[in-house]
Amino acid sequence: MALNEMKFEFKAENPKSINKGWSHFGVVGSGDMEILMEKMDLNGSVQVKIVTPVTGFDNVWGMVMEKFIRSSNLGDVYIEINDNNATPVVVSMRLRQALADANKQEEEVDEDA
Amino acid sequence: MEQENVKVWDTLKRDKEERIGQVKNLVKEGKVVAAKDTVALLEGVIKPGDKVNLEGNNQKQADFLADCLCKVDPKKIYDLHMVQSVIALKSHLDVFEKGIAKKLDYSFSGTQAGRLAEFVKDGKLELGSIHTYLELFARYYADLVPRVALVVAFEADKEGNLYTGFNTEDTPVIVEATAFKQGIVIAQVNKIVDKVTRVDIPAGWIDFVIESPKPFYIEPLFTRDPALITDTQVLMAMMAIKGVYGEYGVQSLNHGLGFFTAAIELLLPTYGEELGLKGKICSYFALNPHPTMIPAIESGWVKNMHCFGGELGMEEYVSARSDVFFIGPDGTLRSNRAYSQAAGHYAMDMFIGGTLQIDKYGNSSTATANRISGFGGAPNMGCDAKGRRHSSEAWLKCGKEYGLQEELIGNLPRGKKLVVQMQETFKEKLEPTFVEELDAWKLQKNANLDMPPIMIYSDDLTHIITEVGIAYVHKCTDMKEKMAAIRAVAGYTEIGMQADEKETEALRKKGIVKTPEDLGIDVSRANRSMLAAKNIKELVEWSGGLYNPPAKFVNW
Amino acid sequence: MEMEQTMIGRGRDAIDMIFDDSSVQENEIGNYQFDSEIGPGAVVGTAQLEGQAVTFIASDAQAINPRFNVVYFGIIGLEEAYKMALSVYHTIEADKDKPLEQKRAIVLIVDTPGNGPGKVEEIMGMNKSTGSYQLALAEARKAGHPIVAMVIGRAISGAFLCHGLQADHILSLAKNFGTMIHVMPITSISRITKIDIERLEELSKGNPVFAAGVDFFYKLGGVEEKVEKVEDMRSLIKKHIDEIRALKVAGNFEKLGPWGRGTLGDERGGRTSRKVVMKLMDAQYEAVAEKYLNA
Amino acid sequence: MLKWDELQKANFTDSNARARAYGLVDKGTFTEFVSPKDKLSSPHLPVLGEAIEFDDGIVTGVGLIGKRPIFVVSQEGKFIGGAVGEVGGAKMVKTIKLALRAYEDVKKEHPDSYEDRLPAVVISFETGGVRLHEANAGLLAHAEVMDQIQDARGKIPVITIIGSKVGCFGGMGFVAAATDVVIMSENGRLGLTGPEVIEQEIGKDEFDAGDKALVFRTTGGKHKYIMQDCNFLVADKIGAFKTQLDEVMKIPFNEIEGYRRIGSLKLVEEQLELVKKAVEIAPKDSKDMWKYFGNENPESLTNMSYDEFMKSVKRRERICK
Repeated sequence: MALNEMKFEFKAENPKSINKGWSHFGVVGSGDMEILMEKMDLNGSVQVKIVTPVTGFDNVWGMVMEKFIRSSNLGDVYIEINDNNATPVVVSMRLRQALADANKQEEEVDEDA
Repeated sequence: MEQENVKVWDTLKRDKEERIGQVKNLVKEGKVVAAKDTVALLEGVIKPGDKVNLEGNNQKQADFLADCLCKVDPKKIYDLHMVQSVIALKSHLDVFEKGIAKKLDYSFSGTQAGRLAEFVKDGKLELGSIHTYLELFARYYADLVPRVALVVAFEADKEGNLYTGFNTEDTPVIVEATAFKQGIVIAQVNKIVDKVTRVDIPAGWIDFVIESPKPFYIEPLFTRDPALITDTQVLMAMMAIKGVYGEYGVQSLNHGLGFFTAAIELLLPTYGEELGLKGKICSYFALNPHPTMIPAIESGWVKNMHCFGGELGMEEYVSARSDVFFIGPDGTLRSNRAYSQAAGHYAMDMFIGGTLQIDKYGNSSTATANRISGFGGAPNMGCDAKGRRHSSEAWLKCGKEYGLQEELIGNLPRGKKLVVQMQETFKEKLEPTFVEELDAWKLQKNANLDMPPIMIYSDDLTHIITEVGIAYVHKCTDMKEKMAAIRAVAGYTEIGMQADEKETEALRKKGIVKTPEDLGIDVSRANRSMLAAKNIKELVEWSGGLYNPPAKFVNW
Repeated sequence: MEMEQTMIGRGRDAIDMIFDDSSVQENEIGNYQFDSEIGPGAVVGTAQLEGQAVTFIASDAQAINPRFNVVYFGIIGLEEAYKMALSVYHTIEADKDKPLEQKRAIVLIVDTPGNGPGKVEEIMGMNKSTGSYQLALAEARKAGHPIVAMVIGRAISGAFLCHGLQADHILSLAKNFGTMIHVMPITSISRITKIDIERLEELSKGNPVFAAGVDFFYKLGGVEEKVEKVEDMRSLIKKHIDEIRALKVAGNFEKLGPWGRGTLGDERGGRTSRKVVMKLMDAQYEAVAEKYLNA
Repeated sequence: MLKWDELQKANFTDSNARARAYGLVDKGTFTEFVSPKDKLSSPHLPVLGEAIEFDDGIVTGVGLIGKRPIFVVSQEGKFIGGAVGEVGGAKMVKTIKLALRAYEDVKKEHPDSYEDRLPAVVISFETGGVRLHEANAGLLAHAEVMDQIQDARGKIPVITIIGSKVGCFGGMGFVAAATDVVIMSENGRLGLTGPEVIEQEIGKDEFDAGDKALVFRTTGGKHKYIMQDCNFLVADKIGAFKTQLDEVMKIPFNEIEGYRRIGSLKLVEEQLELVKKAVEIAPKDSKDMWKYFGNENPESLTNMSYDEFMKSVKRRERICK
């Protein structure tokens, strides 16, 4: 009954971290999720922790995350996700949006709400 | 020579006269029977074993007559064979539970689909066939002629002229079949008036009219609140507009009901306009008056829209747009399901809609294991019209691309209707859309059907749109290639995970599979801000206050 | 544990059991006389407890309100809640010039299943009426009146919020009296969370935050003391009034009321996250306060 | 998240709690307390298999309007319907407490000009009240919030904002009613009992919860505005709420009590008069009240645009002013 917790680690070819020290995106609505990205020295790799009530899709999570990290060349980031039944397409979309937010320039951040 | 051998050729007529004779005392004036005498009327004119049509579809319902039919004495009236478009109301199945009816031929069931399956399983109901609307209507003129039809209208006069107006829907096709085969037609109406707004059904075809205690029920089935459209649906709508509508120049079409097509409708004045497609696509529709069409209509996209039925709240708006809709001299819409279905089948270049499941071969179904929901009209639209002989740009282009054309007819040019299914690879609660085997097979076993109910067969299907991409499956030259194309857009479902990267690459090169990137769509733009209206209130504003949304959609 | 005779539906009996013999003056508080027609589901007035005047507020489970048909079996309706609020304000008024030592106590006798759930109630704003009662109690508490809530039967969700949870201290008859303190019975929680009742009951042993019952509220600090015998209600209420008064005279208001119960919940190990959150917020405020105070 | 200028133009209903919190105060001034980075999610949800959120569905923090520190609570309806549990409840309680602390600090640091810098509390409600998964803790937190609101009386203004899909119901309906100023949009709803429960109690014929028009007539912003249960009605934009907040901040503090509907003997007496009216009129529908308060054609009010409505609506006359 308890929540399902997954951990992954991936390393992209030319890893690059995010601009902000940390960044948060999304709401854990039904069929949705939130993403917290934290800049962290992880030898170029990305560590991911996912907490979700959903079971039986761990391999799909792994594939979606790997594809995202490799295609975005993300590295040295710790990602935590709280999920509530997001479909793979929503997961991919939210990851892209979260990354765009996390890569805004710091001066932009001050301006930013 | 011998008197006794003279064949009687008007037994039906005599039988009708005899039945009507039995209820003469119930008729007050003209053809009017009081609501309180309805059960007595039904007991007088219906005989055991009759084929009875109870009007109702996914919009209007002869609900009062349905309730009254449940109240007849099952000792007097039993074994009825119900022939009707939908099983929508509780009463539609109560007549079986009470032993009044025995057999059913129908087309579509919504909320009662689960109970219907139970009834079939428990032997409470003998299921004839599940039809498409057009098929069922056709059988009213062949082997399923109703002996008694219980229909519904807005107004009647005392002589029996009916005004069915905005929600004409199935009434003409039912009444014509019944009345001209010496059957009996009873109409419940909201109001008996001195002069009907317009004669939709002439008095001569009607035997009795009853003013029902409450106006008949109408379900606003085609209203989609734009507030519930998701970003993913916007993305897929953009893909559809660019990769299918624009690609083929689709001018005449039908939209299924659902949020995908609602998103498309709301993107026409924004994204469609931006792509310069106005005038080049979406000029002619066979479609119910969807409220989400208002922005496109107001922006001048639509030349012509013929409606299967009405949609609650759209009455005033439709009346005020007679250049677009089919409006009578009285100023109100006349819908007609049979004609609209015919238009949908023969005159439309494309059908596009959502579905529940698609199997690895490309067959799709909305059936679940324990619900007999039937078909409605979608398969009439969602199939290639083999009798079609007129041509159009979109139809010809699709035929030209058809990978099996030569195999089937040699070197002749022939068009093909675009039949498009749209669905995310996973639905809510992570139910996969793409499956090894459709639940329709389970339903076939559970309900003991002759065959699994398929909404759209793979040989009619031309395009599948998911968030991953569009599969132009009609371009495939064999089933093997088609299955690969399906896998390529099936995402992380079990089916999709069997996709081979190289194979998918090859399909992309051939233009059989196109991703959003291949289509040149900027995915980051795919969000709700693209919608021409973001909620119901904005639809009201687009309509200049002419659209009056039903109470259940008024969230202000 | 043997089942004692329940006090559910016996608000008026409780009044007789708790207060000095023939001291009960219904519908009178200070110089104010209530219109006995208004809010028949609420019983308010003045009584003596060991010779001291107190205001009592209870529900009459037998009463119905002829004007508002949602009021029966102790439900608090529009009129009832405003009547309860009035009784508090008139209590404050009656003692407004008296020192803390002499502010009369308010005793809430709690047995109510809910707030009026009706159409007219919503049109008129039922949330205002019970909200007004809560504000009145909070005001009286802060003005120095000792407020004790005595749960004798049902203390359910929103009704307990307005009639009970604004008290300084809450006492409750133990669970063998059939006392009910909850937001929702466990059957409903099971239906909503789709978790078996057995599993929920198992889980509630380790975590008191969701299950129904006096003991769980006790663990969370929501009930200060459990009362094992009906006869003890009178003396324990008196004891708590005295304790509360002493704390107030000493200026220790923060140990009382909802805030005090928050601390108690942490001490009893039932609500431990609350403190963690608040401590962190203090630190985070301190880090930026300068910027906001001198903008 | 969108930039602040874009947030001002965004629909309040479509925005999430964090965007609202940022947008309700001056540009670039919001500092979040116990943000997602702190990962203080509910410890009670995981055992019940319910998804968690780092902020437990409530965004709290401080921003500025002019020189005034504005302590913000913003509830997220998309996360378990905005229901309040132990962590979220503690965040609400502590936010008001911090505002009171800031009040003392401001008075100390600016003894002569503290009124220009008077803190305020703004609560954007989107909740049905207690979170059932941690119902007992949630209920106790509700009582604490109410207690803090009474503490704020006479010191700093507490302002309610309701313009969300979920609205404000259950125990939080009491809390909103108990604040000083209520600002709503026509998309907001405020009440105690949700429509489904009323339907269950009095029957579908009397109250059909699926009839949203009826639901909104009964508890929606327009109705509450007519009844004077909401002080200001604004358009469904974050910027519209912000502009109204700016205006409220200009109200001299000694006049704030005049905006209340409950919280004193006089106000309760006024409300009891209103209840007597209800008995007299016996409204079958909110429209009966609208008509009673002088709206000749109550039907027409529902579909009116915001501007039209504000021009033509007649409201209940307040007795206390």
